[in-house]
Amino acid sequence: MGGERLKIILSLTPPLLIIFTLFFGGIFYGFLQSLGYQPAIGKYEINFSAYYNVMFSERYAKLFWTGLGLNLWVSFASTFLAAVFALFGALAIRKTFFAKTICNFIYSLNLPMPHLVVAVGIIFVFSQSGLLARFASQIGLIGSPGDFPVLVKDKYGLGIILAYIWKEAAFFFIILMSVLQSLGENFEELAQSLGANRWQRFRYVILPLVMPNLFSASIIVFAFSFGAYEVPALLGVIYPQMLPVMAFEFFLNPDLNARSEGMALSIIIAIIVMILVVFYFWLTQAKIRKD
Amino acid sequence: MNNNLKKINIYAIYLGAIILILPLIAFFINAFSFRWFYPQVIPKELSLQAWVRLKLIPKPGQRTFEGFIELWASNPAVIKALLNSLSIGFLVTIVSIIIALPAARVLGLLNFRFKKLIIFIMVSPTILPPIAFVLGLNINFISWGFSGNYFGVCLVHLVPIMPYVVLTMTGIFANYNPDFEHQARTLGANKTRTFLLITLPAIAPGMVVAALFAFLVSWSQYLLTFLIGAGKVMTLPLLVFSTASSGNPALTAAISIIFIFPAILILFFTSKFVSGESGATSGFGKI
Amino acid sequence: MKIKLKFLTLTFISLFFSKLVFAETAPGFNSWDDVVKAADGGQVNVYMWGGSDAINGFVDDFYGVPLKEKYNITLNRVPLKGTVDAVNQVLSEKEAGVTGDNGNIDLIWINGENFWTLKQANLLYGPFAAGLPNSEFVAWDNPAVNLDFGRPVEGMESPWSSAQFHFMYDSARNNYDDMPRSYAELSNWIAENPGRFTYIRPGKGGFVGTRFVKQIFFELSGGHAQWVGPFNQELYDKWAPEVWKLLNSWEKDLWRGGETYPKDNAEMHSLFANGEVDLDFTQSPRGAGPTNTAGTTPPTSRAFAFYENMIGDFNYWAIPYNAPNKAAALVYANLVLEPELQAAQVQPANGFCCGWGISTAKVTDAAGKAAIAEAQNNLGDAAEDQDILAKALVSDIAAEYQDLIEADWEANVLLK
Amino acid sequence: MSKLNIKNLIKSFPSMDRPAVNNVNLDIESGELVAFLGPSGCGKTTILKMITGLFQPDSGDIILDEQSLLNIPTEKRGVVMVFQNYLLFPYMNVNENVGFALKMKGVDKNIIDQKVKEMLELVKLPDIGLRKPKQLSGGQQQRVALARALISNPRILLLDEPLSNLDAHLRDEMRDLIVTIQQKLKVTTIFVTHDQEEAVLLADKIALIFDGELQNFTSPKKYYEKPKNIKAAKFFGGVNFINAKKYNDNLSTNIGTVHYKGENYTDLNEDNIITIRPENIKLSKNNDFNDNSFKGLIKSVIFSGTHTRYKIIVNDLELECSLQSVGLQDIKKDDTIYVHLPSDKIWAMNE
Repeated sequence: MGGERLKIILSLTPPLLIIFTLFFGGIFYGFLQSLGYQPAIGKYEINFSAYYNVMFSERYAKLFWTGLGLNLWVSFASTFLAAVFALFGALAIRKTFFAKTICNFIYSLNLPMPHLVVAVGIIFVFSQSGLLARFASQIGLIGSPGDFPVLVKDKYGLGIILAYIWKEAAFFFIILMSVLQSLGENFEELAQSLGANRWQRFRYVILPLVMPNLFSASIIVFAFSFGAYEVPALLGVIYPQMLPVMAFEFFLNPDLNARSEGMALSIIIAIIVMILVVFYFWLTQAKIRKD
Repeated sequence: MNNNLKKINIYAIYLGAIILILPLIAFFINAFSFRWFYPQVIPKELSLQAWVRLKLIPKPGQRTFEGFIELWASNPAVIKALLNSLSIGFLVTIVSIIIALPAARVLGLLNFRFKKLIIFIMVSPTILPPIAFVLGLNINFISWGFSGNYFGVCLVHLVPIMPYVVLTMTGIFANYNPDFEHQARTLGANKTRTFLLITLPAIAPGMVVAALFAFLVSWSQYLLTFLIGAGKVMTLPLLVFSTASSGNPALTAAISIIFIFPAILILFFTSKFVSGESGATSGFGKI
Repeated sequence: MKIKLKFLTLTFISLFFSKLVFAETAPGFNSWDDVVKAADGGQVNVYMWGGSDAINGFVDDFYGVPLKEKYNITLNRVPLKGTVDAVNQVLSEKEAGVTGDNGNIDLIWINGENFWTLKQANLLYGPFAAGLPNSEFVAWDNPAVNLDFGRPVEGMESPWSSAQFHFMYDSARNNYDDMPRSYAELSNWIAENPGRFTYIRPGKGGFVGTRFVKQIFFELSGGHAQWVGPFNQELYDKWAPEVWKLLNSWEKDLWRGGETYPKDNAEMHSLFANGEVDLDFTQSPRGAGPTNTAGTTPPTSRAFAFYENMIGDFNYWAIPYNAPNKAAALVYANLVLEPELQAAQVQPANGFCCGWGISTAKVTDAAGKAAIAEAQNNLGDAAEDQDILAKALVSDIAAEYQDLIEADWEANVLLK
Repeated sequence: MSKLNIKNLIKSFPSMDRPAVNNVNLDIESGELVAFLGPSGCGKTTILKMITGLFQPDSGDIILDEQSLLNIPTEKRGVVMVFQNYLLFPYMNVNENVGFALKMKGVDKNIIDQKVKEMLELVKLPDIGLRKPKQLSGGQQQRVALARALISNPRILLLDEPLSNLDAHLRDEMRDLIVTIQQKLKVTTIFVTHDQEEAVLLADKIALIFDGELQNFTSPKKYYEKPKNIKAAKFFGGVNFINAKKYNDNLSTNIGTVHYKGENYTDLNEDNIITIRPENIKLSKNNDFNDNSFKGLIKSVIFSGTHTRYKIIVNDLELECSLQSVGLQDIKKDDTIYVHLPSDKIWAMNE
């Protein structure tokens, strides 16, 4: 056993070392700074005033809480909609038809597409003077760009949600396709022979089978969309602002004291994601147990 | 399924596909147009000015073979960024796979205490936002001298990549039979040859998927490169971001095309592994 | 006694200063030849706001090439979202204890608050500006040059160019004669053209927007003169509520009902170009020329200015204390002051949007003079009348106002 | 053509509370075909893997031709194992699979091709060299695996459950092939099985292993006729067990005194057990036997083709008897019958 235990430890050490020193180390150092511990500028005391400032001070409270609301809305909506879009896409495409390969490729196309580019693409297509608005104007639906609905750089984060759906649907799609392919159609045919109609086959056969994969993929997507910077930075408005953007702007403030706030905010984001993911786990596990 | 339903289904798929590639179309039109403003659906002026600006195509009159060579040899920023992005991507992909391989094997094949906890720890960078660790890491990197150089950027890229590589490869090893290696050993293959001839080909399809994920995560990394690279390590995402906020859609589109083209190319060559039966993608079902 | 002490101190300071200027070209270098020699074969990391591809292209083409050919220096231009990013980098390096030549940044395109932050924290290399050979073309006696947002420059930064806030309109959509010429007229214009105007959010990356708001202070308070000099909280407090009141009164007639504002001039250009709004801001003495050339605004775009209170300023290059290539940075800072290159930067066709950094009158050699004369003739029809601009020109004010206006605008207009 | 000695071999795994292999000693002669027989999990495959070097023993030694194998890496031992599920390398065709071992040795390609051809002929699959493993049936895969193992003239051939994955009709064929080849090449062979019938049919000697311990190592015939203990007897299909006591050079049981001729009488304990194989019991309606004959009642008659099985109650004791169906007396359920236990066929053993 000694040999085997040693082998396990030696094998796991390098990646764990990276995760611990760089990832958790970074979080820990950020946490220290968020408590106001900044030896470089002669601050050694430890307190939670940065947290208080970010969440409750007159200057930032409104930004923070509206930002949190936007964050929750954007992450939930984009995760859910991307999953639904991918599920229906995958179910439709998996049946053989002549352009299957091409469609399969197009549906996976956004997987390698960087978020930044997707965000730019969303601007090109959906902004008030974007491609769709121009089509609309061409067929006489709208006059000036202002008549086109505000889909990008809007208060409700619709542009951000669109970008995440665009991008993450491909991620869901690929995972779903591989699950569906490995399942084959036997279960469905069986269910059909037992008298299940289309809806029932979907609800009671396919959905439970793909659920575990859908759940874990959606955790990744949810957590990502909650903490990512690029897309809201390009597609967001200045108020309300998603929390990662707000945190980064704190950090970029030349006043070193504001860094504590930036760190505090990013730690708050991490804690919220953690709580939501644990809650989500608990919810899905409970559901799976019940089923 | 009756025929009408099938038709609707197929049309829905086509519609979805068109919506999905609409941004791509917009990129291409933008990149080759000049002053393409609302309400023009088709640009009035087609132009290569964005490409000239990026120094990828010489100015009119110099578009000879020598002109191209001379321009490209002058090391334009885009090419520099492209080479940086590619080389960082390949390097961290290879390094992450080498690091993750033994760990994934152990996690996939053996059962031991704390295994779930260890997997959870490995996966945590996909769950906790990068901004939470990179802001704190930044100061440390600066004092360690890792900031503003290639090495530091590669190192920090390993963090978001590691979970994907470990997970994907753990998935491969979960379906892997180590007796094949034993068989080769008893047939006279030494450890090295066993790895090269037996293990490697068996895990190769999954490794391609892991490599694809690793490369793409590195390829599209903005925040980490921006902070740790301190602007000195210029990669394509940084260029796209700054161009996107500089308000020239043609230029943004042209850089974006350069940015997405290699990624799509790589997907094209690896797609059969991604959606195939390798089970590598279903590794994500395991977290 | 008191006077004597003051005199002694002054003498001492001037002696100290002159010693630096005359004994050394710049700290660490005895002669310009030393500088050029030390810079040979190296690189220079130029950190600058990268939000205008026209400026980026100009720097690469007009500085990158001669740097390589004449001095064998490789230009590494690092585009920033805001100059503050570079300031932050220097602060982080200071915090991490990076000294000597071990930093990352050689040059920062800088002015105002950012310059003041670094200068106050002793994070700049220098004084070096007076030691540059081309410093002879700089009008150092002009307060607009030797004061930056009311703060003394003291040789810690060297000028590059100048800019002046004014507006753009599309002559295909509107007439020059119908354009507002003051904030009072603008208020009416907004009411008459609902949804057709917005301004850049005062804030990070949106200094043009801050400038737009500062000018309201000048107009409402009856003139710019009282704002010159050190920061005056009382004065600010007196006029700020009026300004927020005016801005809020516009809100319902702004683009998108004032629900959001463009973050920077690039976004503003895009709104303008696509016909979402009718007015745009420019900082270039050449008006709409640079953006028309770049194709980011319609070719029919033209410039106009209010008759008063249009802020103009100089911008500079500064070298951080820990710059890895100080010699190359000096060469670069000197190069941008070459009369021929200065003449290039003002011409709309070359894409750079800003004005002179030198005083053209100080150029005496024939080649320089010819280049300057040619540039003056090539201003193009997209620029506002230079006399109107010159008459409206006012200097920027103390850096403290900038932060205050940005924070208060957020609280009183955006989040209201 | 090698002799294998296993000495005091012990191997434990942390997941098991008893040693997987507990002090096993075995001497296998050159050219022998030996079966390791036992229920699954008894440690037989563990011994094989220690012989190959894939596991290291905790203690003990494995000696091949007077030389310890323990410090020799797997690939240099000359011990080749054929795994239960064949493990043909999926991305190599049959030729490449079979030639693998020679390629590892750096043998010239022409010679490899020649050898591969020979081996495939030996396993009677001459024309499938270019196929991929996926295109082969289970039986074909097994043969290819065998050819691949034999190509490098291994000193010891190890077969892990060689027949268990095959259909019944293929088994006979495969069994014959293994015996033929083994006899032809005279390679010392060990195979692992949980099926006593397979062991009996194939092996020269059987090592019976329970719970990591070697029970007995002897010829198949002896396992049937003279098992060492009741466990071994039961594993080889023994059903008739009668408690006995030593009594005047004979054995006393509760069905009466039994005459015993076994050579192990002196080794027997006071209390011991008699066993006899069902096919050695004789039945008669009239008491035709003069010796070891007991009266009983037929409880059931089961006809199963060539044989018919009877269950007989003798003095509360149930015995089972199997007779050839041809030329049987007419014996029915509930008939009274005389049961004869020939004294040269009964075997007594200690508990």
